[in-house]
Amino acid sequence: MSSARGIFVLCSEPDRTERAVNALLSAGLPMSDIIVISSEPLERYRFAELKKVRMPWLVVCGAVLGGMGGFLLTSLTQKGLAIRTGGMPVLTLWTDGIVTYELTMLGAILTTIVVFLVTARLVFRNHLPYDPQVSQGKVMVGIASAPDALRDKIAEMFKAIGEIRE
Amino acid sequence: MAQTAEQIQRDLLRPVLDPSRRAKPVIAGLALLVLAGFSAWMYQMYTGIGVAGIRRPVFWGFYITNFVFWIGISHAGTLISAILRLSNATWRRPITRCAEVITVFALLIGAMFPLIHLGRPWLAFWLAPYPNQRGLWPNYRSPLLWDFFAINTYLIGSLIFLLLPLIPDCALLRDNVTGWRNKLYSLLSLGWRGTQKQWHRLEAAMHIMAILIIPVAVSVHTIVSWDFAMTPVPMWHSTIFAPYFVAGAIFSGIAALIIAMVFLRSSLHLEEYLRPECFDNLGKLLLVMSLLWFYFLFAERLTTWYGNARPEIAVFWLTQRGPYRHLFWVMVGCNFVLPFPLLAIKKLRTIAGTFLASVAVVIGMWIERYLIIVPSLSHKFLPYAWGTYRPTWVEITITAATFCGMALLYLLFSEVVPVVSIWELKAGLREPVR
Amino acid sequence: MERRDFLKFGVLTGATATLTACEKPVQQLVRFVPEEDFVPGVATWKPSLCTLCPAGCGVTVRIMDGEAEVVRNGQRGILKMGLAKKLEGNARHPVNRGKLCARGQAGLQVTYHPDRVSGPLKRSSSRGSGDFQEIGWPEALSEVVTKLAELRSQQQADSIRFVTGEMRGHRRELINQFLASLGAPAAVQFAPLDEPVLRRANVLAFGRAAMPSFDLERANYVISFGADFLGTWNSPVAQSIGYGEMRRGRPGNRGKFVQVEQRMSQTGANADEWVPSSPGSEGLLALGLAHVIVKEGLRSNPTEINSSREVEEKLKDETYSPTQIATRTGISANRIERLAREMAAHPPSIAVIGGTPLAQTNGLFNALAVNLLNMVLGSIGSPGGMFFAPGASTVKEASSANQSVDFVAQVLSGGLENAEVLFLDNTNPVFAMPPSWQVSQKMKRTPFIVSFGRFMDETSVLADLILPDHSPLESWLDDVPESGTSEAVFTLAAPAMRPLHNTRAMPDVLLEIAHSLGGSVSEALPWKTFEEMLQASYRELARAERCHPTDGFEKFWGRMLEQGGWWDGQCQIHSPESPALEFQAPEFVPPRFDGSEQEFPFYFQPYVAEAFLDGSLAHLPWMQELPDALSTVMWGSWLELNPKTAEKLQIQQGDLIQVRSRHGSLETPAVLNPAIAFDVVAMPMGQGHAQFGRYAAQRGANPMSVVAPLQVEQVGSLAWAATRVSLSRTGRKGRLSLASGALYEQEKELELR
Amino acid sequence: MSHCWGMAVDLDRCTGCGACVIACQAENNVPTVGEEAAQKSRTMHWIRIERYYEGEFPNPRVRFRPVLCQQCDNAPCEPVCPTYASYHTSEGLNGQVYNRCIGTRYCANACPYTVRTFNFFNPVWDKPLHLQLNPEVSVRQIGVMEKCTFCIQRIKASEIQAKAENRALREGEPVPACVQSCPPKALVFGDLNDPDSEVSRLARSPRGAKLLSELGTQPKITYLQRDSWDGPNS
Repeated sequence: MSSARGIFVLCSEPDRTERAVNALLSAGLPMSDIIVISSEPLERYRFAELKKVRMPWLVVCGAVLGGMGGFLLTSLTQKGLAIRTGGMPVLTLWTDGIVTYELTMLGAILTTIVVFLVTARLVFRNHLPYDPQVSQGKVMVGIASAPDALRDKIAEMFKAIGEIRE
Repeated sequence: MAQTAEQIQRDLLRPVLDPSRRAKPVIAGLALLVLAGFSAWMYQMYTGIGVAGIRRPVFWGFYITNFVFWIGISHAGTLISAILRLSNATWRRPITRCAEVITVFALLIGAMFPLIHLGRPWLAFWLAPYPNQRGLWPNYRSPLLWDFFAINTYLIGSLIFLLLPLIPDCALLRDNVTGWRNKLYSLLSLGWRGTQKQWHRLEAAMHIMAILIIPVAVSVHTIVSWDFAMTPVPMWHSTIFAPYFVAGAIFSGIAALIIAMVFLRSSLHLEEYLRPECFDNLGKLLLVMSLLWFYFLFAERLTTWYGNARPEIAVFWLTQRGPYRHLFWVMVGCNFVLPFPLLAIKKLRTIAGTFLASVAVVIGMWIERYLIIVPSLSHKFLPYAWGTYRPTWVEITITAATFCGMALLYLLFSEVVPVVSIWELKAGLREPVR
Repeated sequence: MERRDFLKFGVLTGATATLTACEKPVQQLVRFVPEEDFVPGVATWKPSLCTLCPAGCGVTVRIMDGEAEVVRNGQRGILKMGLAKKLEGNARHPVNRGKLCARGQAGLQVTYHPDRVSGPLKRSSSRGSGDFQEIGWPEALSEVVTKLAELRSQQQADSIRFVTGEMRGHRRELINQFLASLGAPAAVQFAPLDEPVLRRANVLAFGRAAMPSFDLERANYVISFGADFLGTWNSPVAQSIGYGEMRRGRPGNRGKFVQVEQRMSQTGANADEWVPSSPGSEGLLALGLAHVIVKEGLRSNPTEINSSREVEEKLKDETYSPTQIATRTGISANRIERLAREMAAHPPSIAVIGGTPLAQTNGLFNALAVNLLNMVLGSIGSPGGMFFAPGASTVKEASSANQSVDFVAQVLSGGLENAEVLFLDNTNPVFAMPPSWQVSQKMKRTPFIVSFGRFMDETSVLADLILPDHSPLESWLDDVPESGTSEAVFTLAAPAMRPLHNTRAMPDVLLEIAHSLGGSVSEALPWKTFEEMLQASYRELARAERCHPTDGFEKFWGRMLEQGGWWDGQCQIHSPESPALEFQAPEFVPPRFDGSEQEFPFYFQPYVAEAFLDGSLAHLPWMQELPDALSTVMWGSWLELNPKTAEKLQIQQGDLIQVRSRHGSLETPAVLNPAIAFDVVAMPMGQGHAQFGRYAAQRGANPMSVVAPLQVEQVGSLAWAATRVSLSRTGRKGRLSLASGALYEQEKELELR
Repeated sequence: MSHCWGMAVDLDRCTGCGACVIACQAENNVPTVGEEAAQKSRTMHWIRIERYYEGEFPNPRVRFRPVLCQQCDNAPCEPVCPTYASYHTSEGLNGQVYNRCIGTRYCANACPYTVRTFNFFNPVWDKPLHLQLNPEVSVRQIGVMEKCTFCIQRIKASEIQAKAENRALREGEPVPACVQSCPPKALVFGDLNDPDSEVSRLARSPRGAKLLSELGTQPKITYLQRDSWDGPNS
């Protein structure tokens, strides 16, 4: 299984991180394969520019689902019970609208968290290497898996940048 | 901005890694008072709701006042934090988390009160829509049902809004502790690594949450106001109530936030982080809300006075010149007369100044809720059925206990996780100064 | 096998079986064999009679089965029995025609009251201490018999005293026969609600000692001098029914109602015009009205009497002219003239008097003046006027006049102290008499007191022996209503339910005593039970011309029990058979008041409380919690005063006030009443019981404790409205439970602005 | 034809005597609460007689007004109940299902007539006063709201009786306890769907008015105003 091993370098400052990334790019690796692990968001760097996510659209879908659920819950149960109160009709759309609204928002919120957890690969196991030094401010750069040949080449380049983690 | 990332991390992790010994007796004291409140509640459950001071026609008293008050306080956090996040205000970074925590705890406390006030609290689950044998569903026409949905949505949303940015900091803690605490923080960090993708998703999710939580927060206090505005009770049945309540909620929320920050600042030695600028900015916000509150109050009072409709005017004069006049003028003093100069004059808008104003506002807003609920109920349409209300020790104990409970939860929270977001501060270091 | 027998078997095997499963069988009670048949869950209605006030309304009792803890043969156990659930008016009864007042309906709670005396008691320590021990009926009765036999053998039967409350029907008959057979003096009635002054006035005016009835249905004009005839006075239900018809029963013709009083009563609250004449001047006002009518020749058909001419001359005298009277009554001459013209112009009109004006020292004058006004108005015995109920003369009237006067006389003349044996039935003079007459102290000197009280009240607590009576619902009852109906009525009722406690009906006890005494006493009272006596007596009635039992007595008796009595269904409004033709216009007597105006600036007016009457209903929780009609107070007593007066004295609603007269003082919270004269304070009777069950004891204050022992002139009864008092603040707040949140509907918020 | 139960209260007949209050208390197992609770205005009466003064001595006037549940068509108490404990019956009454009530007391706040009462504690009848309880009306427990039902048990009993006898309900049947007891016949009860019933006739009276009609609650109780006297033919 050696072919699946990844290689990372522990950089102590942002400039080195950039160098490490550049090294990987120069080795012909696509940006999407390069992993940067840091204890803070590194937004200003080129490697941070990821392609757009579809999160908002999924959230809208979740909202629509939640809203539909809310409307169905209120309208169907109201019709099923068919009890009139306060001289109002059995189906009170005005008040159902409020519950529908809240459930729309709930749908959106829950979708957001679910989409986040899934796309950020949280909760579900991932086997990325990790070094507690990251929380001391260091940045890990590398790839999750590389063929042995490529790995050696990368290791060579990483030596100048910092400690290597495999 | 003299700090470095290391410094930030060291300062902010200290309260968690090495909690102050002085906090222990405070925690014990607060816990004792919370226990007293809990006992009072149990006593009320056992003996009956009659041990509270409510009576005909004032069927709602301290408990619903507290409910509205705490739900109002809960608007501190999430709403402010969301607005500041969306507007990308840099000074938000040290205060977002302490604000969001207030939301969650205040909501939890606030949501307890409808249960406390029920005649038969053991049946409270009948509010929830769940399939059952008899085919009975709750009545969606009832504003209490709207409350149920709104508060639950808001609670879930705020909890997520608080916990999302907490994940990287939990990961940070995970790397700094050992033993059971390591396991705890590992669990809380959900396997966070800190890849650029995770960071990106987190920011995206926070952005979406910030957008979502604002309309939810607005709807929550709108619906709380509709608990009152939907009923034909003099001075309740008013269209101004929804914005009035929302504005009041944000008003009291900011005040609560300032108070919390002052305590955090001194007890956790966060002088470097919760800097006077934060208080100055929040002070300005509080000033705006104070003016807005006064505007709503005036609009409400003027309309009632000018309209001169019999039932409303009776309640109007009851609060203006009747037995509630003292409370009324204390409220105006606390919410406007005192805060206005403190917050408007730049020299006075210091930490001490904003703190003083905030304490006044919190007191004033509690009174405001009391004055909205009790006088209206005590003077409904038929004068023969007019009545009074006087709280009993049970209500007072429970009320006091919730304030202690808030402090206790806050204190415990600040000992479990960094109450200022470390990664956001760090990110702020790299932010170009605008 | 019959149902009953089957049940008997069930009882033997199933007794307490249900309890054995419980963890803690607190008290394993025996289950008795049911004494009657009933269909479970189905209500039956049985007629009965309301005995709570003298009106004598017919009642129906809703009976449903239930399980009650009862005492049978000295043993406590559970009995499935028919239980009274609700009291309603008997729809066929001519007095109340299906209606019943609040008090009557609360009569249910007399039976179920938790503090009823549940069996015979014997005093176990010093008199008045309230320590009693339970004894059995045989011992208790033998004690009485021994005592009576001893007195008889010593020829001291005349030292036996029998004091009763409002007595009705054959209970009174039996008591009187019992006393007569012993050779003892006749029973003395002490009923504070009775109006001896009015009875005396009616004797003088009409030759009748009865309470009057009023044909309000057909009246067009009613003027009432202090009579709370819609609340507590005379026959309130019958009068309320008539009042409703007078107001709205005749399309296009709404009668006018004027009330003359100083403190607005519940009745006065309904008046079209409220006339606050000064205390004690009511009779003068009546004469003033009569003066105008006679002088201006406004009479349409006055009641004819022989002395008409002299009366007329006298009335025309200038002393009764409106201008003269205005100064004494505080009512302007114009108003007096207008009222007189109105009432003369709108016949039939009635004048009513009762309550406070009769409790002034010049009460007899007031009553006679109002009677004269009625004569002038021509309202005697005519439709829409006043009349005497046909039944009034049959049983009751003969001996009922001046009974409570007799009691006062007894007290003052030392009659009580001389008594060897004192029987007490359904009366509480210790509570209802001013303390300065020392009823309690005098009674304490009586060697042997027997009370038939159902409750331990201030009088019964002094007894040596308590032989508790059944509750009315458990008893045979009969009555002839004295007023409130134009028909001849005999109300009769069998027990609506079986007794709950180890009590015995007072008439049965008397009969048993009589039989034990034997000899002439036993012979005079040949009946085994009260029921037998009633049957025997009504057999006589059935033979009487009016009743015509065509199908035999048994059927007649059955019909009577089924419908709750007998009535002839004929309206009989006619003039008294023997009007006092030589009636003279009364001479004005000014009222006297106890205490000087300087030291005691306020007239003190106790009044009959709607909920408690004279205090005999204060033990009923429903009555305690019924908000008073005007003050809306519950569970307490209070003093009413005008807000202006209160302001002057710096008294606020609920302040504890000390009320002081020359004879005593009391403390009670103040209640503001905009409908009371500035110089009058009023207080309800009925609270302030030292003893009377858990709901009444130690609650509020008794106005009698400050009332001066003045007597109504020429009558001798207590003039309870003739006391002057002073008020002072105690600086404390009183316990006051008000039902109302505001005095005015259009609140004075305008003033606030 | 379905029924629509209604009431007329003739204030010109009402004398404020309180018979209706006790009749209701006896019929509907309404508990007494005792002095301490009464002081806190926690009495449970389903019907009260409001007393209002007008003017001052020497020209005071008093108006009585029996107030009970107005059985509104547009009842503010109904929609605010989250559990359908207060709802609208098919005969137009404002029903109250005690078992479904969780005690939010929202309905009592919403009721502009303040006629709803709340069981702050479990009701107590000192033994043997409990024997007076009407077995046809449930005893309410702690924490639930209650109010006038127009004596629904009497209405049902009459309807069942009429059905058993295969006939329509007669005029004057059913009759709630308060109406039954009222000595001056100020309270009249009947079917508003029957235009010839006495209550319908009274409801059309020019003296008739609804309590707080400006709120649009459409009560089923008509108050006939007290008249004034200005001659024999007024």
